[in-house]
Amino acid sequence: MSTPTFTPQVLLEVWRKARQINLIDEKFRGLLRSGRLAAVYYSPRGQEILAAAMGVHLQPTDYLVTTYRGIHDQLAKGIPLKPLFAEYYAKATGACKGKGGPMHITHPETGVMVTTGIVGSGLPIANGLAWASQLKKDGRVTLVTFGDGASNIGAFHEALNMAGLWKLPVIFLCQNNLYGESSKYEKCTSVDHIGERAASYKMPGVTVDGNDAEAMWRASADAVARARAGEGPTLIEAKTFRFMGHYFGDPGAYIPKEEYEAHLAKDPMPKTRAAVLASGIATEADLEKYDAEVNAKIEEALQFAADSPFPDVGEIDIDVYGAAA
Amino acid sequence: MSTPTFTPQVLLEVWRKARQINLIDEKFRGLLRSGRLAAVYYSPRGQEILAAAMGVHLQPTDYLVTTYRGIHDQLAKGIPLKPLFAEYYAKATGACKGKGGPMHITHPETGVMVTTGIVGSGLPIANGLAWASQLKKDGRVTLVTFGDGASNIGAFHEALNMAGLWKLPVIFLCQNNLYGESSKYEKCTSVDHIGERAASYKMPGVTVDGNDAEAMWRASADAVARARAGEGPTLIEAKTFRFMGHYFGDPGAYIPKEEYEAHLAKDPMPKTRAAVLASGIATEADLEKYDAEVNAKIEEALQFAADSPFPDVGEIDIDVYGAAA
Amino acid sequence: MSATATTTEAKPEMITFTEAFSRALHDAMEMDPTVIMLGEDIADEEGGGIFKVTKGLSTKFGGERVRTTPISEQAIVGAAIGASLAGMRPVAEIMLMNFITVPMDQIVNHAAKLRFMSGGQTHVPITIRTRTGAGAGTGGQHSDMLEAWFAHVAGMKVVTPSTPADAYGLLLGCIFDNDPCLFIEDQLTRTQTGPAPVKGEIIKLGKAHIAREGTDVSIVGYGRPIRDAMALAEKLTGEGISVEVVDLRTVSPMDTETVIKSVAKTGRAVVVHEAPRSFGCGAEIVARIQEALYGQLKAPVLRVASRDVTVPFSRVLEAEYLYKGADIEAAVRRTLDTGSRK
Amino acid sequence: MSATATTTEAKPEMITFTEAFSRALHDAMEMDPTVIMLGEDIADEEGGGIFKVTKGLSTKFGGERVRTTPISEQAIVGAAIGASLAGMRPVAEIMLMNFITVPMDQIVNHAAKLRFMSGGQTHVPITIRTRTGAGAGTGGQHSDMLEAWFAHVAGMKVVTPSTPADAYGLLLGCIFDNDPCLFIEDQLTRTQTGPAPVKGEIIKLGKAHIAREGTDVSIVGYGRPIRDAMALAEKLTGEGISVEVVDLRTVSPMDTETVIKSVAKTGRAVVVHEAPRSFGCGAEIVARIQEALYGQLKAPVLRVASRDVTVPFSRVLEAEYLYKGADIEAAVRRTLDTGSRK
Ligand SMILES: Cc1ncc(C[n+]2csc(CCOP(=O)(O)OP(=O)(O)O)c2C)c(N)n1
Ligand SMILES: Cc1ncc(C[n+]2csc(CCOP(=O)(O)OP(=O)(O)O)c2C)c(N)n1
Ligand SMILES: [Mg+2]
Ligand SMILES: [Mg+2]
Repeated sequence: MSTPTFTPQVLLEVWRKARQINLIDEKFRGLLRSGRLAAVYYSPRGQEILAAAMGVHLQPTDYLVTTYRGIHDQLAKGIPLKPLFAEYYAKATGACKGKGGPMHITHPETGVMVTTGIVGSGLPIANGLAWASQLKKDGRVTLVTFGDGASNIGAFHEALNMAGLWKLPVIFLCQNNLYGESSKYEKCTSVDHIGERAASYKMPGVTVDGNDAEAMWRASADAVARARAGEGPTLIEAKTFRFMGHYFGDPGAYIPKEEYEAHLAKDPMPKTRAAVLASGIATEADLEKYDAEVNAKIEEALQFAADSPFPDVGEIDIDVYGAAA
Repeated sequence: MSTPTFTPQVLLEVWRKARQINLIDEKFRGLLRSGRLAAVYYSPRGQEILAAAMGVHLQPTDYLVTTYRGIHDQLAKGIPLKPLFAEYYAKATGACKGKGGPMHITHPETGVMVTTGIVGSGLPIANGLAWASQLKKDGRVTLVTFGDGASNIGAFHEALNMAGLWKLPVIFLCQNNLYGESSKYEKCTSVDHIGERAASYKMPGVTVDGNDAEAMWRASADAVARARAGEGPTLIEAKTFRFMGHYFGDPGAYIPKEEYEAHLAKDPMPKTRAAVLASGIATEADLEKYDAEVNAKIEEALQFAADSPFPDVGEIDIDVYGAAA
Repeated sequence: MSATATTTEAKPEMITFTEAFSRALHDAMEMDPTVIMLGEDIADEEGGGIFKVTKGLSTKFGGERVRTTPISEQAIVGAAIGASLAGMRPVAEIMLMNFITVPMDQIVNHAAKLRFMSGGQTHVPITIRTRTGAGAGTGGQHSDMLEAWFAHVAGMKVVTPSTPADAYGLLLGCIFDNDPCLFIEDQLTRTQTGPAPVKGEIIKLGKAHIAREGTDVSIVGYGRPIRDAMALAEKLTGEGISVEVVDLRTVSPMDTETVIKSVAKTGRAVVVHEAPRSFGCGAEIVARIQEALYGQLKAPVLRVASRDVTVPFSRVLEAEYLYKGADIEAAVRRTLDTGSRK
Repeated sequence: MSATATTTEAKPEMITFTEAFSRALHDAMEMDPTVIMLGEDIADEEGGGIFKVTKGLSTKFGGERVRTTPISEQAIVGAAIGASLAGMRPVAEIMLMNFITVPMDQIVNHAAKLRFMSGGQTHVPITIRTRTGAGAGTGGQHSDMLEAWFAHVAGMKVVTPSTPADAYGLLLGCIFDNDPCLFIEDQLTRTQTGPAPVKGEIIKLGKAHIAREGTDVSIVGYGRPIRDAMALAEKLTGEGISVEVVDLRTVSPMDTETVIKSVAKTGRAVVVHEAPRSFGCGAEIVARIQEALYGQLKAPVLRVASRDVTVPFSRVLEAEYLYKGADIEAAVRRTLDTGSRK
């Protein structure tokens, strides 16, 4: 692999993607707290940078398969805010007309193909998208994201084995946030680094600090280049941390205080913001201006979602089956 | 691990177990060919030595979980011939009263707990047997055997991960006969040696020549000792070859002639027989006498099976549910 | 454990479903050292389970007997099966019913069949606790009622309670039964209360329960809809309509005798469940009734169930998806009308 | 491919089920480059599949379009789903139906639901071919008919043929249908023959087929038992009994209209399938008939099915397990007797 340069411009791009995720996540949590939004919600707080650092390498035509905890991946992939928010609001204007909801966001125009609520199930499906690309030679890359807990389910194993054999253009991105619901990594996963599991599938496997924008960006660049070049899949384990409990409302009492605080000290958001400023590519004022722009777009999209109608009751019978071909 | 000595006496013991399997397998194939036996049959031809070299380390109280291709494992574990043969003959005197058949042989008295026809499914069940032993501290070891193809199914992964975490007294014995039905190892399995997959589960993994009685006996000794000592599971990959096609009647046309012949040259049965004679522990005459003894027992058991009645039609409603506790 | 109501001498103690499940597990572990548990997040280190049903158990009975597992449903059910073959009575938790799609092979090809296939040499006394139900806005992959699949599998028992007391007694019934049981906990009613059960009182499986006697029409079902049926029966008394409510408790094997006896008496039946209508358990109940009582029925046996679609996220649509108490009422009235027209 | 009978001008070409499946796959691949296949041992290097249905396809259409997979049913169905989302029409083979317990999550939580959950933005035009059936002495884990599970899942289509021509037309129907289809091939009749289909003639899904017209009683079912029903109908003609045979072809979604029309005409129905009786598809057919035709039936709707037990190994017991042609005859006669007694 050639080693591309992680320029300040790239750093800024990563920051901007991550910051958009971060502001939306904060907004959503506020809405949920105040009861103005009532939806299942799995905060990606802590995992913004890794998603953004991967996202900047992807084309809109590339495919994404993600999970219930996937809003950061979807945003990094470029999903527009209005249909996304309206789906959280269960509205007819939502990406899925309010029928799928937060756990099942789909937006093919930006390559968001599947969001699953079943742990590990995205991986076999990602193989299929990648297989189609391989057959069509369309040069697309499929990214599938999942948690550390998911690396222990059978579907993970079957998918990686098949991808390794078929040299599919797919990237398996394991976001190791050290917890699966309330269970600690070590209690559930019998390997020090999930990246090592790639060896079982003759596949390159890397373990990176997902909180380090540059490291994550490099690992992603390599994996995307490899897939794009037809050289096959990569397993990336991005080490990170989940700051907001499993679901919105989970107080996370099972996480020892010292552990939590040690991770807080490594929070990638302030760290990356500082790096952007240090690089000289943007000033405090620039970043604040960006925040304001994003916040304005968020408000606009929220307004859109709030103003939109609920789906018509008749929708219940639609999309169960299609018309015969 | 202490290194036990592979004495000529041990070699002979392995040979005798293996030879019993071999003679029964030959007999069964003859009966099937002549139509005197009509049953699904998966010959273990080629895999006798590895089963025997493991079997000599096990106690009757230890547990075995095996597959449709499991007659060698069952015999190595010590299952008596009469109920085994009668089950193949679908008779009321069969181990399972004729209700399970060759793919579902069970004989708890000799520790044959489950024989499954579903690829990979035995591994999670083996964990449970081992978990019970761990809880009861009864010192039993659970052996689960499966094929190379089975190492690609999700249940394999889930089971090894759990066993690694819980340090269960279980031995995962993968009998790599280089084919799964008509599919070549390399086409289905994305790793050079399945033994390497143990690294994904913080578990010792070894790859041995399953046709080499001593190597197989040593690997088994280590694994059994480790399990018995409460030190956890082992993955053993025993490299071998399947000489008789997938099922009885499969001509195996997909195996290239040269490949087949290369393996025939390494057939463990003649090799081990020669080693026994070379060791001086037994003479030609001794071995022939043993064969005659085994053959007599086989004939006796076959007669028993042939003479036994078919199950009563009323059996259909029995063993569906038990009496309430 | 925290939801226990304070009791006075006069009023019976009221407990929630959650408390009932917890007590049953606790008492079973106390009664029998072979009762062990496994599932995701179930130990106290992980907060005692996402629904807190197992809270306190690992602390009291030890982490060896109450084990948090990896997210590996095949390994969970497999381990339960294996341990049961070695004499234990494992209770496995599959967090939500949609995740039971993962260990189907273990359940159907193994747990349900090993007794038969071994000719009775082994058996699989496991309980699989799972939870489900639409109405909580969790969408297509977290709400399914799939009991009909398991009812169709010989060797399995399928059980679901409609009151906290039944929850307690039936869960004990499953744990001490010698066959593999699927015990379904309803997600929506988990905080609803009912009179507390008598400690240690096991409800044996396989018997339906006449939850309320009546003479005009039988409502036959199980689980949550039985609660709607009871409310409806109460309401219709005012109009002089006498409704009998038959709670199957054990969905399968079904207690056909009790069902038929009830419908033979009333001459009319409405069958209800939350699962989608088509190919659901209701069809079997209907088929058995008409086979046994052809010519004696005063009306066709009607079914009330949810719609044959994926459970939608939006509450507007989710409500439309779900069977409703009003549907049961309408069916009962239609049944009674048919009868009087004849 | 080898079983094709020699044809003369006069006689219609007769082909086996196996040949019909093969031809359908071949012609679909020829008709549409997006048709691709995957499954265990299916390519020619592996002998073209354990049942030889895919023989020749990888050689003709290339190993890229016809791929042998590892033994990984979750990965197989998942790959089919993913490829279908990207515009392909994958045909996945699950060697035997009992192995479909492994990829249930992919089928039920994903294939069946993605169209609905995405609000129609995506859909999953996959075909899952599988094979099963008792009677071959393969025992408890290789013989199950599980179609009722899938019929109960909204979004799925379940299809099974009763003649080679239907096998061809319906398999094409599945492949070119825009929803996930489960196509069930019967293990026992695979070498039986019937008139060859017209090349390229697709049978659209969702319509039942009146396989034989009659006036006294309707036999309703699908798959292998339809062949028994046809033989029985022929036999009973001699006694002046006129049997109508309704072959659902698409088990679900069911063509209720055609079924009801038939039974409305004959007034009597016998429902038949190979799967165990309880909670099987037959119950749904019965429930719909009695809902629609209460008061018009001349007899109760009877069901013929296999026993509610694990499929036994011993032939003596396996025969006892299986529904029998004689059972259908007995049910038909009982139904007719009831009618005449009234
Ligand atoms: C098959 C399955 N089992 C269990 C669950 C319940 N569940 C939802 S999220 C989750 C934890 C997943 O942990 P991880 O993979 O680390 O992802 P994270 O939530 O940390 O992003 C569990 C157990 C599920 N959705 N699917
Ligand atoms: C889940 C599942 N998928 C497919 C099959 C069909 N099948 C039976 S044996 C077999 C090959 C197994 O190969 P391997 O694991 O190498 O064992 P071997 O037969 O070589 O001993 C297959 C695919 C099955 N029984 N179960
Ligand atoms: Mg995690
Ligand atoms: Mg093999």
